[in-house]
Amino acid sequence: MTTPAQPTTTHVRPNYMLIWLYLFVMTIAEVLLAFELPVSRNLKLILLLVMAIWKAMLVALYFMHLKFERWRLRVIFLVPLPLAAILVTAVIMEKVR
Amino acid sequence: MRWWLPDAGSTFAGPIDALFLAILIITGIALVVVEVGLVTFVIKYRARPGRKAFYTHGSTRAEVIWTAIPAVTMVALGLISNHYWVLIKDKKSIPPNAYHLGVHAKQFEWQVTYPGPDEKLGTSDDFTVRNQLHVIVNQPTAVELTAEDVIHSFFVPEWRLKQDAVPGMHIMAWFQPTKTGEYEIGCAELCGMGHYKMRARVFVHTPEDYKAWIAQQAAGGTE
Amino acid sequence: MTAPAHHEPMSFWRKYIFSTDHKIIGIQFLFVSLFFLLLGGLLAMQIRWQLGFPGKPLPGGGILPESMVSGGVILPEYYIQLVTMHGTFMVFFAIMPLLVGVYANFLIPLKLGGHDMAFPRINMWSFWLALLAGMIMLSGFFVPDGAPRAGWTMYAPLSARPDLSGATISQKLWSISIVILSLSSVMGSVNYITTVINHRAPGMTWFRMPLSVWALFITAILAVLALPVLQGAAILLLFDQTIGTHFFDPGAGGQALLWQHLFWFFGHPEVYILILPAMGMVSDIIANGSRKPIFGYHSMVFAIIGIAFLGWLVWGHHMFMSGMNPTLGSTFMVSTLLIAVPSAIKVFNWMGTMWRGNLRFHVPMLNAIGFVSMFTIGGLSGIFMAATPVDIPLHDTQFIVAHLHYVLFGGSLFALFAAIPYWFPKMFGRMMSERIGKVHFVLTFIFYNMTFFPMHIIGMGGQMRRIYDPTIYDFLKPQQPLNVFISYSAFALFAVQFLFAFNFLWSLKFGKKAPQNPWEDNGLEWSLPNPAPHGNWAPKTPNVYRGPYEFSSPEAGNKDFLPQTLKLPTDRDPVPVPLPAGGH
Amino acid sequence: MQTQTTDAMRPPFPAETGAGVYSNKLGMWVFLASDVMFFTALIGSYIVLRFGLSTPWAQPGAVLNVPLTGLNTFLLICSSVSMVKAYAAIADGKKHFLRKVPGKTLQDGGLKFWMLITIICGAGFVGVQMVEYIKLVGHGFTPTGFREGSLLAEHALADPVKYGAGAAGMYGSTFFTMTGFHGFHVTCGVISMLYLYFTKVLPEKYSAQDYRGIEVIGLYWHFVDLVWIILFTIVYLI
Repeated sequence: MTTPAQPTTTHVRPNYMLIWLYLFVMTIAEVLLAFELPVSRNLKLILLLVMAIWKAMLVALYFMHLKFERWRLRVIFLVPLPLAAILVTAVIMEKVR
Repeated sequence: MRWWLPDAGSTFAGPIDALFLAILIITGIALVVVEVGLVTFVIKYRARPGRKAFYTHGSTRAEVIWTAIPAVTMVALGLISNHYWVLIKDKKSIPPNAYHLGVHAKQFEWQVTYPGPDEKLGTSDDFTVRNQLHVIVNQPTAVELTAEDVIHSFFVPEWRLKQDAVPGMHIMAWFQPTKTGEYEIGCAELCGMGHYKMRARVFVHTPEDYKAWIAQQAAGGTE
Repeated sequence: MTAPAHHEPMSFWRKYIFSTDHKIIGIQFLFVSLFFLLLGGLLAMQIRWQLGFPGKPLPGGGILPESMVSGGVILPEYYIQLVTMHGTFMVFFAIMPLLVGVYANFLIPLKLGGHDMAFPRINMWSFWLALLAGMIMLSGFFVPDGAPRAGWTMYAPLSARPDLSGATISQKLWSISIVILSLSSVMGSVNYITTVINHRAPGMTWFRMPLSVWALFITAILAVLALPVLQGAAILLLFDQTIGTHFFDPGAGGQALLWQHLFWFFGHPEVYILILPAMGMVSDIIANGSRKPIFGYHSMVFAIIGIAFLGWLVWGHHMFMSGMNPTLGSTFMVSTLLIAVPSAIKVFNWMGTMWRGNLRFHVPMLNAIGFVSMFTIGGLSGIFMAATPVDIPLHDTQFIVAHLHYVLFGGSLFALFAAIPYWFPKMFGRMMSERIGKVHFVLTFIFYNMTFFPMHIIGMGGQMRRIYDPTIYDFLKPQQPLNVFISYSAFALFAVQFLFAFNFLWSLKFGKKAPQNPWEDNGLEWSLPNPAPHGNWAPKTPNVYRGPYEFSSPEAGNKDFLPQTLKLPTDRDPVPVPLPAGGH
Repeated sequence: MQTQTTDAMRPPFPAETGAGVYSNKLGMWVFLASDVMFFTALIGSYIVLRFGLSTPWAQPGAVLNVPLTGLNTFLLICSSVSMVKAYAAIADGKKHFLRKVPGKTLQDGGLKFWMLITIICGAGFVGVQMVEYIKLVGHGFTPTGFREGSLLAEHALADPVKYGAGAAGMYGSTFFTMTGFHGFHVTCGVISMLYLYFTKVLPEKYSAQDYRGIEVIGLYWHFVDLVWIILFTIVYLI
């Protein structure tokens, strides 16, 4: 392979420990929400899903550096998501007739 | 030898056969255009000494034309098809006066449950007959398809009727026979070793004959 | 290892068996998948014997064990093994590796000016895993209960319950084999995608890539996203079969239709995996044979992308009769009908390419024309089944068998009969016989149509797919003579293929030595000697000055082709862009 | 000019910038996209199957040991952050294990340190998951449902709603398949990282100029973490 050029850090490195703290706190919040807080089941479901997606986004954006990548790379990871959504929605639609 | 769809035996056959014919004509035209074009080009533009091909990268106008024509045709075809599709397969399309039967498929037989003289399913005078489907001519009939073990498919070619019976599901299918006589049910979904012999007879009766048959079964043949 | 040819000679094992050279891997795939193609054909002959002459002893059937034939007559349980394994072998181990395994491997680096794949070692593993999967699948015939018996689509719960299908071991082998094959395909496809994106010669921009590479690239994207779904489904099925989970068991809350959804969500993209590379290669060959630039290159590219995209939205049309929500059925019908549009664009653009060309009828060109005319029939017969009401009598009958064979045999296989002789010189340095090739084409074309066209008619008559004996049905009896006719044609079709096999094997050793550019093509691969050396252009890289279809260009002077690597006085050298390194 | 390299074994591939990243990273991203589809098949089936059931699903925490898994989640999040710290360390050229920094109480961790933490946390995750499986199977929770005569089966008889007795088979099937394949991914990651640790990290093959291996395995590792975040919520908490 070619002698690699100097990696050019074009972005300020995020504070990884802070992200870790977010993830940690949100996990605890999730467990509390699921078991301790008196919220209705549907609200709980939505909140939990939102938090899970939020955490997943944090990992993808900061740990996997998607925030700092170009769109042409982000697209690779985004392509399967609508397909997954199509599959699940269609199969569920099948059930609710 | 038969070269066409089987004889029509239900009200579905009319529109389905007409649609089949329409698609055959559309696709036939397309096929002739393509094949005649290919043969013409093969003869007309074969390589000969001194000839040179015409250098072009394409023509937008031509491409727009042959994109638009299939697109319009397909959308139109989709709209027409959808009307009959809903008519045949949608639960809501089952006529309110439909006569209800239960068909239970298992390896490798069809069990038909009849409502008995009271004409209601789920009562004590129901009885079940193996591999015989008796229905009344010109009477909308709805069958509730269930399966015991694997997926089977209820197929009566003359009625243009096919519907899978899936274990764990209760699927309604309806039809209205237009001709008396004897037909066959075949299983159209591979269901195991005996798939090929999963065959049942269909008898389309006049209302009087059917009543007589029901009475006879209810009297003697009840299981 | 992409050592240039002048380096120390490698042992036979490193060079030809555990090779990491993309060309050798392509050739390995070629031999293995041709073997499976032959095997699948043999199974098909037995199916045709049974359908044409039910109850008559199979000629040569005496060598089969008693569990398969009784007194020479094929048993029903063996018959469904035949249909299952014919489908499985042909789809997963013959056509798919022939198109993707062979030609994606062989053509992508050669046509883009790369020295090898991005990940040569993963490439080697991809081949060996595919072979392993094939061997596991094949071993199904030799286990006590015989081969899998639930059709190549493996509809649950039949496939999940050995007590219902009658095959205990081989059903599990099927699942295991498919899991391994999916892994192999994903590894291969990751490789193809990376190679196409990153390993192009200077000047080989996206819209200078040949359509074959475009098609293979899009195919790889489909494979990378579709195969894992099949893999997941096969794992669920395997668990149902072995450790007693209940995914497809309606008795315990499972869903029988879930398998169909997962399978066809993979399966429909798979259909395009099986046809897109064929379309791409045929485009290259038709442009070459017509000595004309491909008509509407950009719309050809977008048609490929359009087909691939729509391919994700149509899987439900395989399930129209499964009791699905009719509204969902309408949606799937519309998206399915729309696929006719990009397909029509492709067919008309091929014709546009031939229009006012200067047609050379070499064997690849003949087969490519055969592809266009046969694929058209396959595509048009698909419209009957896409229109849901018409699908009702036709679903799961011989009509669908006819349709899929028009696409897979008339389509993919004709494309392969074009592609194999076309790139044969690049692979082996020799030409295949033109004379045998032409005879083979004509006879195949005739017998092929005699075999598969009448299937439409018996399908209209209602003959169900995969039934062992059509003559027991009253409504099928009248058309039995046609079944006999089909069987005779099929035997002839099979026999004709030995011409091809002979031509292929004979030419390996005794074919005419190939000139460097036998087809006078523009592609990068023809700037290399035949066969292409190990490492391709290494250590140099070719410069690309134009697109691949500049035939009969006024700039070409007295010749009618203009190689992509030829620098005209007006051309400027492309600026090579180094690969990014390090972290970002 | 990049073409005039002295490395004769591996000639360069000058090309138009595709994704603008080197091939290993691009390949890993493509593979991850494919893995998304794999988990789609598993998670999608779970959603569909659960949605289609008429009997109630077990309540969260009734069958599964959530505190233990909470610990596991913590381990995986830690390993993810240590992975990214390892990446940051080598990008700065820190190949060492630990180093004193003047004026700070905490020592400065290098690639060797953070990779080791990642491996330990990852292996810890696998270990805890094995303990969890053994305990669950001991209680009577198996891929086929609640084992006859087990403690769990008795509980389920007493309180079929809380324990989702009617859906037990589906619960076992989906739970073990999804978490099992996630665990399999973690195991593969740990093995690959161990391999890299001994062949590349300890011999100090990575530098601030070339740390592609660390970045690529890191992507995989974060993805596995990401999948777990989703799985933890939908399997254990909902």
